[in-house]
Amino acid sequence: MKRDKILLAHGSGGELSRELIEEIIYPIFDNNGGQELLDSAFLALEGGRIAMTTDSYVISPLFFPGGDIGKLAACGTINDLAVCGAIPKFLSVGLIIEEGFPVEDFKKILRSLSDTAASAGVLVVTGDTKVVERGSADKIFINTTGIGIVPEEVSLGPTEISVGDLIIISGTVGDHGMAVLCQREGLSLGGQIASDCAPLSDLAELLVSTGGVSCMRDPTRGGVASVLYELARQSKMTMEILNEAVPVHHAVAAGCSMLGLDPLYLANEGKLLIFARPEKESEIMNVLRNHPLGRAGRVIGRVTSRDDSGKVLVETELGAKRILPALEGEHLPRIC
Amino acid sequence: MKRDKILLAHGSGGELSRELIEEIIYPIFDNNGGQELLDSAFLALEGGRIAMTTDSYVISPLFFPGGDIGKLAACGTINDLAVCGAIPKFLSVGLIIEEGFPVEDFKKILRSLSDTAASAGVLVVTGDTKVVERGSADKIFINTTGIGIVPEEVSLGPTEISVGDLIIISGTVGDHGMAVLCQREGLSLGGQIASDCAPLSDLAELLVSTGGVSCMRDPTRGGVASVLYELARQSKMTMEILNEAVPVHHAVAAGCSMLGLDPLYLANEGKLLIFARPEKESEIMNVLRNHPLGRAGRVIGRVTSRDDSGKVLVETELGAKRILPALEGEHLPRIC
Amino acid sequence: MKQTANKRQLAKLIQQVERLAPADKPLNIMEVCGAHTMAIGKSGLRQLLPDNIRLLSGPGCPVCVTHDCEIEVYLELARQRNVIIATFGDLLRVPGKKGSSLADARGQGAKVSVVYSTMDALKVAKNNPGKEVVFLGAGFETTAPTVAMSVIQAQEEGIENFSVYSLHKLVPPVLEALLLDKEVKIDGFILPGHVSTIIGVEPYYFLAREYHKAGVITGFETHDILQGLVMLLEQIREDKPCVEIQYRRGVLPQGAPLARQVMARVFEPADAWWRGLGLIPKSGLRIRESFRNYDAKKKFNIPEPYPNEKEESNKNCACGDILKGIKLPQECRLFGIACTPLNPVGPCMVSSEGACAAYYRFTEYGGGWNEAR
Amino acid sequence: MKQTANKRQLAKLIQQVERLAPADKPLNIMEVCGAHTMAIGKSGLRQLLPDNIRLLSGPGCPVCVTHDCEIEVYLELARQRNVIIATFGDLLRVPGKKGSSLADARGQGAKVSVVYSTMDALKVAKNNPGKEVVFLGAGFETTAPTVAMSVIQAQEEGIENFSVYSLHKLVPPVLEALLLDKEVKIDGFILPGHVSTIIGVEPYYFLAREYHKAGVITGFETHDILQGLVMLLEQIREDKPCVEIQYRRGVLPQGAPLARQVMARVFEPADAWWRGLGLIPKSGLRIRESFRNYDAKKKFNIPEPYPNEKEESNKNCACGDILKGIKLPQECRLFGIACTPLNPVGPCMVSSEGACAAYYRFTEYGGGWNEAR
Amino acid sequence: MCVAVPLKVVKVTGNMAIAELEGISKEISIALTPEVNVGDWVLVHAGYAIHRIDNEEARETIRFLEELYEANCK
Amino acid sequence: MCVAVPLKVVKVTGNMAIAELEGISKEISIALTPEVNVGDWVLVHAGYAIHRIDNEEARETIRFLEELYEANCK
Ligand code: SF4
Ligand code: SF4
Ligand SMILES: [Mg+2]
Ligand SMILES: [Mg+2]
Ligand SMILES: [Mg+2]
Ligand SMILES: [Mg+2]
Ligand SMILES: [Mg+2]
Ligand SMILES: [Mg+2]
Ligand SMILES: [Mg+2]
Ligand SMILES: [Mg+2]
Ligand SMILES: [Mg+2]
Ligand SMILES: [Mg+2]
Repeated sequence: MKRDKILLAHGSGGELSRELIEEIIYPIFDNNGGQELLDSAFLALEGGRIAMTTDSYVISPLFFPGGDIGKLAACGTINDLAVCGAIPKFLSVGLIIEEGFPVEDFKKILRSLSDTAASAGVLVVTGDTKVVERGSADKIFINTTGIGIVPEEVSLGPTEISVGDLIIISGTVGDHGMAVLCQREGLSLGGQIASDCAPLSDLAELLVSTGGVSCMRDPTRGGVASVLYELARQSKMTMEILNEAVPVHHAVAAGCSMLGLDPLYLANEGKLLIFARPEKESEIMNVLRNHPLGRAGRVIGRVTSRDDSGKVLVETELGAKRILPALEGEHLPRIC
Repeated sequence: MKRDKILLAHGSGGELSRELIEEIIYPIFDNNGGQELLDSAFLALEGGRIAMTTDSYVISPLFFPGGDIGKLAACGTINDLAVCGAIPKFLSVGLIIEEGFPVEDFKKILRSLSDTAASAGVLVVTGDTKVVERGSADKIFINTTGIGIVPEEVSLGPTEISVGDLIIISGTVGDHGMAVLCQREGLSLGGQIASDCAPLSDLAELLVSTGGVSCMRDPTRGGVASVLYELARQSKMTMEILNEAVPVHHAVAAGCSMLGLDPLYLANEGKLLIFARPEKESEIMNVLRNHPLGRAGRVIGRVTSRDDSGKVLVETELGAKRILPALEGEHLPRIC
Repeated sequence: MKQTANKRQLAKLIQQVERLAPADKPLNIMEVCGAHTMAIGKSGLRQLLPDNIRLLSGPGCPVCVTHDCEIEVYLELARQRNVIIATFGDLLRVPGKKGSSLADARGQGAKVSVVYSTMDALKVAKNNPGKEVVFLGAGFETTAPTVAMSVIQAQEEGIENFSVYSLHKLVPPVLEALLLDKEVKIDGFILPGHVSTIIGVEPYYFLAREYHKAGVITGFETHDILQGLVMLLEQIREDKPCVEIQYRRGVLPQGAPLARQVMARVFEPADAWWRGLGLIPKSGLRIRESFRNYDAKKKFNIPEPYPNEKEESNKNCACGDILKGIKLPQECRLFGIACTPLNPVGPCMVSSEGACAAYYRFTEYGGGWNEAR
Repeated sequence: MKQTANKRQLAKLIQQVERLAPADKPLNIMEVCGAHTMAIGKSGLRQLLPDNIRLLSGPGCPVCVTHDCEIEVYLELARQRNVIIATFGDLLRVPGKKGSSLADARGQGAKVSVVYSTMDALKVAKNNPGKEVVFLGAGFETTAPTVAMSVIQAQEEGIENFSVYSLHKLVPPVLEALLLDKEVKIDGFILPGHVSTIIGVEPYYFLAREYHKAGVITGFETHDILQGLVMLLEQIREDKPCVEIQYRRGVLPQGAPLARQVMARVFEPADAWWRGLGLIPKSGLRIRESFRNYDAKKKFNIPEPYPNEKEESNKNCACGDILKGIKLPQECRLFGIACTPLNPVGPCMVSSEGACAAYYRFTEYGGGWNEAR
Repeated sequence: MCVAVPLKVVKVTGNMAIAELEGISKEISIALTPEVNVGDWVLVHAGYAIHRIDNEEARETIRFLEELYEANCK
Repeated sequence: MCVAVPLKVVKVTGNMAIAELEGISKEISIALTPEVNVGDWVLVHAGYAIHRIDNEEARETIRFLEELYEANCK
């Protein structure tokens, strides 16, 4: 790694994040065999496979239309388990709180975490609370670690992706990212959009049970583009998406044009990006259309060929195909 | 809870921490049945009981004689599993890094975390990295969540404590707290003491296998005094310790007198506080004496009677017995 | 008010372009504006054009052309304990002479506030009375009036801890600088829509009159660009170069006189250094003496014109020739070796849609990915 | 140099105390110093003494006697954006009139730097040139010279953003104030070791001369306290009250003249308000006019003597009478109701070893735990 | 180089205005375009309206596209 | 009320000194006790030496304790 200081960009989910993980973190934790880039750990415990995953939530603002950091902390980890085919069961919660944080907000956040977990049938089973000096943290950080059970027959992941697989998104993209950005950049949403923040385990289980899913992801930080980019590299496939097919709420599109951003790079917190066997298309689309979290689901592309370096192409409104570039650094509003 | 703001003291392991946990956190996560005050979760998964525990590490300074935050993050969670009788197996690591944190330090910390886990036979299986703006976190925070297997026959905990149980400490108290404080307060240790930071799973397993342990704790934040206070309340027992019996390194004692502190309230990161059946005393003391982490182990007191409110008494050099008070707020150096 | 075309309309426009493309010789068309470069990149238009129509990406990303010596100056400012740098996000990752950027400086402790508007920068100043807030005024004629407004507002409201480090650049002078080269191979310009919103048509007249180059002020939708191209190709075919406005909903022939007045009240033209292009006379804006209290260069005593530092930072960067259509990126000695998108040297690599960056990413000369068709 | 006694020696000393204790009447012995109170509490000594020897805990914890109105003043200071409060950790949790402490203020955004020495407070000032660092000068004669030294050093080094909010108190005047009450039931004083290190024996002569009270300057080891008690009981038995020094390794009869000079250069005696005791003439220290630039009260224009605010904050607090041996904690109307260790009203509850706190924690009148024997 | 978005002005207060697109609204300055009224479309760059869009001119592009479409359908 | 600890001075540099106890050392000010030399024991309060301990006086307490012990053993 070239830089000797950690930058914001190292945690932004983009190019430098990958560098940090591949060049620093992975060589140190080299006990994972082939699964180094998977977000969740498959654990062979007696009596079955369980999955374990961890994430810290450091979002600002803490409260946003459609959710708060507590809901997010439950959804994010539950969804990470769900996308690897696990049935989420237990969560731990680690809280780091800046002194002076209002108790009322704290309660609100924990309640929403707890309610969200409960709604997904997940138990919060252990926790930890640290308080740090004012100025030593930004209001509140939450780590959730989840464990889930992986049914015997389930096997999802980038290596399962085949040429011909359809790429399906379970709904409109960028709602969460735009809801948060609007709050941060002083745009007013007028009730048009809210974060899509939701636990996806139920929908994911139904989808997996069709037997037609080869891989799933929840396209959070870095958005659909970053997940596609990462999966293309991991699966060594060329993927193509059709720009017009990607469902974008008109207000999200408007916000993006106001801030100079691209919805494909905005975070989602309640969407599944699904790689599906083409012969199961109608079954999978049926599951989506009949589930409250999948109604706006659409096929947005497909896996077209093998390619050692892996790449993602976008077919534009002109019918041209262009590369979908990786996000480098932070995804900031631009004036030019 | 009386205050409407979270204070430092809410995370200090003392009276206000208890208030926060009992009055705010527990009522929200009310799915734990009787184990609300246990630090680790026992999970009935198919095929056996596994334990899960989580802790965030926010220590300053990050590097101190005898260890660093990485070693601490491994030891702390491993030890929390070990004291509940579990064999630690897997760790997740959640990192929150302040931008600008030196990569070299980051590597050092992760290596030490990894090496420590490996030395205890524990695999780090999943992780997450977030970077926050400068000033939004204090250098680096680490969450580790651990899961372990609990052997069928093992049952440890405050409710297992009986009248007559011996109270045993596995070595000198306050080494970690003093090593860190000296660094913070500009005292120079002259190589006299180092943090005792160590994974205790091996020692704990040996102790548990004697069949004579009713409860164990690793007396970290708040020290031996706080753990005793908490266990007395949870077990509804009166406990007595003999002040002179508590092993204290002479340099720790000196540091305490220089800073106006009491070693019983200083943190340990490599000590077990053991409640043991008196008939197993010699077997347990044998295990301690033959283990590198237990050589200075001593019986420091015993459980004397049932008492609904629970209390801890200290027998002083005068032969008087006084109450061991709970820590209120932070344990700060005093001038008066 | 946003206007999008349907596929048939677009296909029709492409047909028109194909029809107008000369069969005999290749044409070099420069899109001056970075926003055009972005729009062209996103639409995939470049691949659909006839082979003998080459779109060159111009020096039209105002942050990419910020000279690396000036970057070192503001990085130095950023390191001062009492200073908060306020900046548009665009400038955050642009590296200076020594390879580090504002993002790096922030990582090392500098206070950097990313704003979306100068109004936010003024708020930062009001909220930090003990600090000096320096706004990095980067941008062309579109942005300069908004920065000028903030200086006027700071003066009116008596905000004394606010100043502007002017990095502003002007479009017509850089076009002229490119054209001065005898070897230049540009046939026409897709002229910047929003710069022209402010300056109107008159400043471009020299293109046709003095250099016999075609020019069309163009909007940013794909159909705008295609229509602009059609208009350019017609000018070229008929050999009647002039300045036309395709983007009539966004540009008046007279531009925006009030915005120009505001800009002229605060700024005056000055020679300016461009990354990869060197010193170009009267191609920048400096703050007038009457607003000297708001001029960071004066407030912090930054010597002008930085003797010894103003020589071209890397003589090997071929950006100048690339922008003139004389060279291709892979003909630069640094391309892909000392100069890559993560560690760019010249503006053509700094801009993620710059010619060098695009070649690096999308051609066999770069990272190994072939541009897709 | 630290001296500890063995069990036999301690047992022997206790026997001597028992032998000297009068059979007929109870004796009230006040340990003035909070450090004595702490040492007695930790040793469990109180329970081993004969029933008719009662140890009263005096007003000897300098932070506990800080008047709640003054706490409100420095909390107000702490809330000012430009102010950093530097303080000994002891003061952090002491609540003001409205129940909130510096720790609370810090939680609400105040900048509070906990220091172990005034030298550290000066460092904070040097490291924060843009801020005003106000050191809370709490403490008796032991601490005041160290604070005076920091003021002198600040002047010598030209540190202008440092000032002291003097809350300093003097021991002899408060003893006299207690003794002025006709009903007072104190027979002798275990006098403070380290205050006496500075002031020596002379300032205590009035105890014996004017009030016929015994007094022994005592060290802080358990055997010191026992020996001091023995000496006191001998004075009382022989009815020859005087001021003796038990703690000869720590106290010279003449005290520390240089430290007194330093203190007198910076401070002068002034009337002072004591929590639970009210206004006591000449019982505090204020910064002299010649150091007015370092006096936070002048720098921040804090009106003195705070008219309307200086009345006793809670008339129902019985601390005064408790300290005089006239009342027991449980006789206070607020005890255990409006006044508890987590939300203390008077100094006897603020101090964790104060009489009210001890009764609350360790007797049936408080939290329900019986004191163990 | 200069991103500017067409927004519709829904409120004017002195030099400031609220402008929106698809229900998303934003406070902008109209100090550079004081002629702007509620109902107008403006081009907004870096928080400032820099141009009041003339409806006639805007319709021009639409007309052009429509013509293209018809040409195509023929 | 005022915690002070006996420390042994191991180094003197102008107004400052290093003092230690059981190998733990600390920088202190001796501005209030300029008479202090290396080897002396001092009482340290809030970072300042406030008293140089006279060895004779210190031995006094030890003697007293020893006498107590002997009295007890008899
Ligand atoms: S590759 Fe880099 S150095 Fe070469 S011309 Fe392009 S930007 Fe300049
Ligand atoms: S109980 Fe509280 S109010 Fe009553 S005397 Fe004691 S300190 Fe004062
Ligand atoms: Mg995860
Ligand atoms: Mg996640
Ligand atoms: Mg995920
Ligand atoms: Mg914990
Ligand atoms: Mg903050
Ligand atoms: Mg734990
Ligand atoms: Mg722990
Ligand atoms: Mg523990
Ligand atoms: Mg993660
Ligand atoms: Mg910091």
